[in-house]
Amino acid sequence: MASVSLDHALVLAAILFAIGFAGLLTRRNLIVMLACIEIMLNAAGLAFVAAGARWGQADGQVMFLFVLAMAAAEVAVGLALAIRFRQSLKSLDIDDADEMKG
Amino acid sequence: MILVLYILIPAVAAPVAWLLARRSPALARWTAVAGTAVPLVILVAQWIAKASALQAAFVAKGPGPSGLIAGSWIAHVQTTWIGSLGISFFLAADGLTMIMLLLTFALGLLAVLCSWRGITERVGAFHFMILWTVAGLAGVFLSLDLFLFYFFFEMMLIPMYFLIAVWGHEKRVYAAIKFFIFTQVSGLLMLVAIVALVVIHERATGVYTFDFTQLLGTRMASGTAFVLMLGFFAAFAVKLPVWPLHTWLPDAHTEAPTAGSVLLAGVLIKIGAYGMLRFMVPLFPDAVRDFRTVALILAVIGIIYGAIMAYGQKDMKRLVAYTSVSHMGFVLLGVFAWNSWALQGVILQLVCHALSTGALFIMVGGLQDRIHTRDMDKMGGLWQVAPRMGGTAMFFAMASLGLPGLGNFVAEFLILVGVWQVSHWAAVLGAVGLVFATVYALWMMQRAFQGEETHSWSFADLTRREVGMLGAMIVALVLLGFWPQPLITTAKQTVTGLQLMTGQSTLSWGPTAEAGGPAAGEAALPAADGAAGSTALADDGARQ
Amino acid sequence: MTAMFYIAAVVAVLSTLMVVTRHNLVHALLYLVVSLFAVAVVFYALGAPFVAALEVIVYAGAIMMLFLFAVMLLNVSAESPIRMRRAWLGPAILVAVLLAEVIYGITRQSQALGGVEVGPQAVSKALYGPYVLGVELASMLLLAALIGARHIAARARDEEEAAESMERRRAKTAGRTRPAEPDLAAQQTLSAEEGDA
Amino acid sequence: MLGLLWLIPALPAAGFVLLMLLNRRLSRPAAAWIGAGSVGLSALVALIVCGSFIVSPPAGDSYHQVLWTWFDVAGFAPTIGFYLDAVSVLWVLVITFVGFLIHLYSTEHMEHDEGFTRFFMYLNLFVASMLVLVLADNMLLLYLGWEGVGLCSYLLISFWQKDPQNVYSGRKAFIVTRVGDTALIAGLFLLFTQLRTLQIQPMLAAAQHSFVPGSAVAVAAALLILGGAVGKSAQVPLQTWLPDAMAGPSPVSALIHAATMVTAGVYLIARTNVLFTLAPDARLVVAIVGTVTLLIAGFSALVQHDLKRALAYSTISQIGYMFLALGVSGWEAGVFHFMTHAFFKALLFLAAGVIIEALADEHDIFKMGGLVRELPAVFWTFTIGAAALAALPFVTDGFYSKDLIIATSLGSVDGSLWFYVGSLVGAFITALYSFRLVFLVFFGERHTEVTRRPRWRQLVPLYALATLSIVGGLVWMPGWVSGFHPLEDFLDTALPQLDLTSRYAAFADGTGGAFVTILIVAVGIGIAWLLWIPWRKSTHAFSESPAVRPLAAYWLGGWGFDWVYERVFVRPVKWFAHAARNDLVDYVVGGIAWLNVAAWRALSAGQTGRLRAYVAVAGFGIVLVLAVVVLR
Repeated sequence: MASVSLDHALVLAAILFAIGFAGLLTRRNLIVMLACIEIMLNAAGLAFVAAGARWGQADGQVMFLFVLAMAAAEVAVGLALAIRFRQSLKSLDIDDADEMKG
Repeated sequence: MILVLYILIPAVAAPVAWLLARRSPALARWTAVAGTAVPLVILVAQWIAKASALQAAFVAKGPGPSGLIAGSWIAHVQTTWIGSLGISFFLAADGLTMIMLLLTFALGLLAVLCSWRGITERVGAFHFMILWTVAGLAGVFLSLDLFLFYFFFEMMLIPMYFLIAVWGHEKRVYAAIKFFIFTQVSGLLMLVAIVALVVIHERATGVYTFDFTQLLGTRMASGTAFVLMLGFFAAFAVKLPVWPLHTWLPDAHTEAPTAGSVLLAGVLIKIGAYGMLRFMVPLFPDAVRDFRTVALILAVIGIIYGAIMAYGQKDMKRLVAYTSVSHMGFVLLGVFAWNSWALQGVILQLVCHALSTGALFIMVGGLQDRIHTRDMDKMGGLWQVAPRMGGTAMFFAMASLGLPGLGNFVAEFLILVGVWQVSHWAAVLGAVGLVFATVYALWMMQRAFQGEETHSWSFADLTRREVGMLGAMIVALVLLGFWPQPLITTAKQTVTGLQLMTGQSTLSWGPTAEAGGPAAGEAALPAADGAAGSTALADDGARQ
Repeated sequence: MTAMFYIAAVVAVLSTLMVVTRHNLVHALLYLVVSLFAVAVVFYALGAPFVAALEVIVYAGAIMMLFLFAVMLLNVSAESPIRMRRAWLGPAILVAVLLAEVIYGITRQSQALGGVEVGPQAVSKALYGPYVLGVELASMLLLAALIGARHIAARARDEEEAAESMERRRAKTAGRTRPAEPDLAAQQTLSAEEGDA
Repeated sequence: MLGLLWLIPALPAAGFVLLMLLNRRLSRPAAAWIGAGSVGLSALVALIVCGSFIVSPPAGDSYHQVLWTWFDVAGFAPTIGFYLDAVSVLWVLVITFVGFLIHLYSTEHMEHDEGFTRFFMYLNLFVASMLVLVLADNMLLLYLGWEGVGLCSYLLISFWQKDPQNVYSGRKAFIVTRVGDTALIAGLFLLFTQLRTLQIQPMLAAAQHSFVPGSAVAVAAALLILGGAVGKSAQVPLQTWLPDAMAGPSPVSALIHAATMVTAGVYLIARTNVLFTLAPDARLVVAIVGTVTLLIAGFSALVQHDLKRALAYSTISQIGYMFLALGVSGWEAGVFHFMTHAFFKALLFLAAGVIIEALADEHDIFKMGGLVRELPAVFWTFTIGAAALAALPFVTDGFYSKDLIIATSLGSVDGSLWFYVGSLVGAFITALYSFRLVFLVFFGERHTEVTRRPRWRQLVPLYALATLSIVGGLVWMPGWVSGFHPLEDFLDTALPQLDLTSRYAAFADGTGGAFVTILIVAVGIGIAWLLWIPWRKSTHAFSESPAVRPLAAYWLGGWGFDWVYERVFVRPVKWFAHAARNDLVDYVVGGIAWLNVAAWRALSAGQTGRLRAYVAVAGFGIVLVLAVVVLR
């Protein structure tokens, strides 16, 4: 297998993470924000896998699996919250929720 | 085992009173009376039984500091509590303890009696709190194990907090929290000092122990001793209170219900003085000597500042509270002078201040029950309405300003004589404080009782119950004023023991005792029994 | 393989950009699917076929379905209009700095990958060997998420009822106008009601 | 017989307790019987005890009775015990007898007052305290009596407590005297520390033994005691309370603020004369204080409108004479003047009380006038008192004692021309102002109706005191008149003899000095007659003239002492108490709490409640952490 530089894989992960993070910061729709979090988690998983591939070990992939499980759990709870959010605030705009202001 | 009863009876009476209150409030009140009166009776009986032991000349039993202290105990109980840490359930009583216990139970009884009509809500819980406080106070005065002492020290805080926070006046929650934070923080400093002391002792001897008699004379670097002493001083200075740490007191005393104020002023703040006498000075005599100048300055500031503050108040109860700050300044002066006169004066002052200030709080409380205000601007001319009340208030105002013939004068005079040996200026400024005491006491009388009655108040004069309470206090103060000897005799052994414990050279009469000299005077002390004066005099004569 | 990696990488980056920039929710989610597929290819290119498969099945399959269900359930497709102009400027600078830092950190010491394929068997052995505890934890996490999601979503109905009772009480207190003298009885009823609520 | 000594103070004390306990259950006659009766009994016992003391003096010319040990702490064991010697005999007799007469007078004077019982209660307590003061065998018990009389003075000045002004006057009296007491109590500390006892006789013996004459310790001790005496006896600079003390009922002014309490300072100094003998500097201070006081108060008395205030200033002035006598080692002369002064000043105040009562509470002498025919008995007694005050030669007791002091001020080894001139000027002014009162009150036009005339219970004390004011001085005649001086012989048993050995002694103690005194007094009375009988109008005009008016106002206000004290002491304390009412220290505590609240506000402002802001902050955090980790 022709080798890909680890740097490039990690750079890709970094770019994806950055895009996801940018989305998280700019978008106000709760569901899109959840999606952005998925992107960031996915990028993190990518970094794990790339690192695992560097040493030819399975550990990276195992970590990705855990990330995956966590992402699934997060999405499940997150979407449930989104439903509640929508019900109580009649909106999905995250900026409408600032009742926890200090 | 009698000693345990002093704690147990009020502690057991407390839940009983709470439970009985559901059936009838009167039952709860009578239970509370029993919970304080029964130990009082036992105490007096024990006192009489041990009178000869208390009067006997001080005999040191065994060598070393613990032997010295063993000389003055008339009863003790000791069982292991937490063996691995050297914590024991160690109660002991000497003359000083007896006096403090007498105060505790007598004022506890007064606190119950003075809230007979005033407290109508949650009667059961109220008496629970009072009895629990009394039990905690008894524990504090009986404990000789430092951990046990700290335990009781904290235990009595909580019912006191509730007494203020639940049954208090307008700003009660603020006052209660302030009181709690002040005492708690300073108490924690003391806990740190206690633990450090125990650890240092363990390093030296290999034995963990919280037993005060064994911790006595622990050797340590002077810097360490000074810091540990400050830890103890912080706790006791807040309690007493010493000048810059006093600000919880006016709030707590003012906002507390009458019973709470009586207990606070009568007994709680006395813990500060008791702790200094019993623990702080004997444990760190050298550090205390180094600290003396500062303490005397703080005391003098407290005396004068407290008096001026009292003068400036509108709220009568707050005025009385500030007088405590002023009077406790004398106590601090006396503790740091540490000679027989000052110490006996301190002990007398504890008793007399409890009586005079407690009575003033009862008076103010009674007044508030009648006219629903403590603002002196709304009073004036009340003597015309209630002459008996006016006369009684005049009496206690006079006690407060240290009129000779009442116990307070003997106490303050003895303290100042003792202080004069250490510092002339402190004694003179303390005496100047008495002028300010005159100012505030008379000003209070004028604003509340004298002058023209313009608010058309009309209310009943003192009731029979009040006359009984206040009359007993008047008689006690006059008795102490003309014949304080029983108290002095009771405390004599303790005072001698304390001075021996701290060593004769460390806390001597100080550099300013010119004639007589430290050697002559101090050597005369243990001899006691009136011979001292003539001996010293003879010495003088011989030298001339 | 190298070419595949770079092509997939470009696709992933582009489609992810589309996810973040689309206003239409469904479009964004579809782009997210594309992005996930591309990352799956990247995984394959990195020699992790098992993870690549999982990426497609779990991420693109299950999780994205969840998203789409939610979107349809809530019946929203577009975001509310932007409230703040240039709201993107700050985040963009922040993210650019972040990215620059990370890339600088990555490229300081460059290393090649091993180029060895790690198959499903190896992964499974690792998973149920040294990482078995992690698997158990993950399963518990998923269970907790399941229950939590059910609970949160199901409370929506209680909430509505609570809001109704609140309305009722407000109407009641408004009707009672005795602010001058705080009536003890009134206070007691009030506190009793609070207790009920 | 001497064993009954303790009964003398105990009887009035018992009267006090009885009146206090029974208070409102007593009818007025019953209260009067208890109040006056207890003092009367006490006077009787005093007569028996002192009589037996004088007739058959006990060994050492003193009698010591210890009731019990007050307390005993490490060798400090003051007793509750009484000590009787010539000085205390004199004081006890004056207190009980004058006290009884004034009680008797009060039963009529106060008969319509609502606080009748309370009045006698306080008065009894006062007599008891005063007796304890003069009988105490140790300084601490003396201090007890000392403060006790101070308390009673306060209670009685503010007796009519409905008027805040009266209460103010009472407070002022108590507080100002307490300032002096602070010095006294510091003196006790010093004496005890030095001498290891406060029992007066052993203490004085020890002082004589161990103090070096003129040493700093002796001077300090004497000066501190002087501080107490100055406060109680209303001498410069603590004299300001006495004029205000006239707010009390007239019997109180007579008993406390003329006859007995204010002379406690004289008693104290006479009692501790050993200390002052050892401290010449302190003695000089005493003499200077006395001279300054007698002049200042004399000038103030000259311009007063209020009858009682004028008498109050004259009291201050006369006590100044006593201090002058003590200061020049004329112990016996000072004590003698105390006795005569007690008689005539009590008489003056009681007479003034009758006048004021008769004129429906009118105090202003310019609104009196012409009473000579309305109240003849009062006129005669008042005039006898005024004559004694002015030291009218030969026929009044004041002459004998004042002449003795004037002679001593020059003739004593400590005397000087300054003191002599001062006392002569004082004598002249005294004559002037005492007869000014007589002429203004009893002669000229009548301005106010007489509404009430005294009955026997007021008249008997007046006659008795008038008699004493005439014959009281005969117990010590000057040497050039007769050799009859039993009082001197009696006092010699307790006090050092007069030592008239300066180079002016022959003149001062002889006919020459007496001639000067007589001349000055006669001229003074004569000028007073001129000024306020024939020239009354022009005198009045003169005193209102712009040149004299400010000076008169200055004297009227007591030489501005009050003005200064008000600004230097009273106002700063009041200002501070008011400004710091909420406790300055509490601001520190409150400051800590405020800082916490401020920090909470600042931090909670960051809690926007907006999720994206939190994310952005987290992003910043990541960037910063990475910057540290990566770019290092």
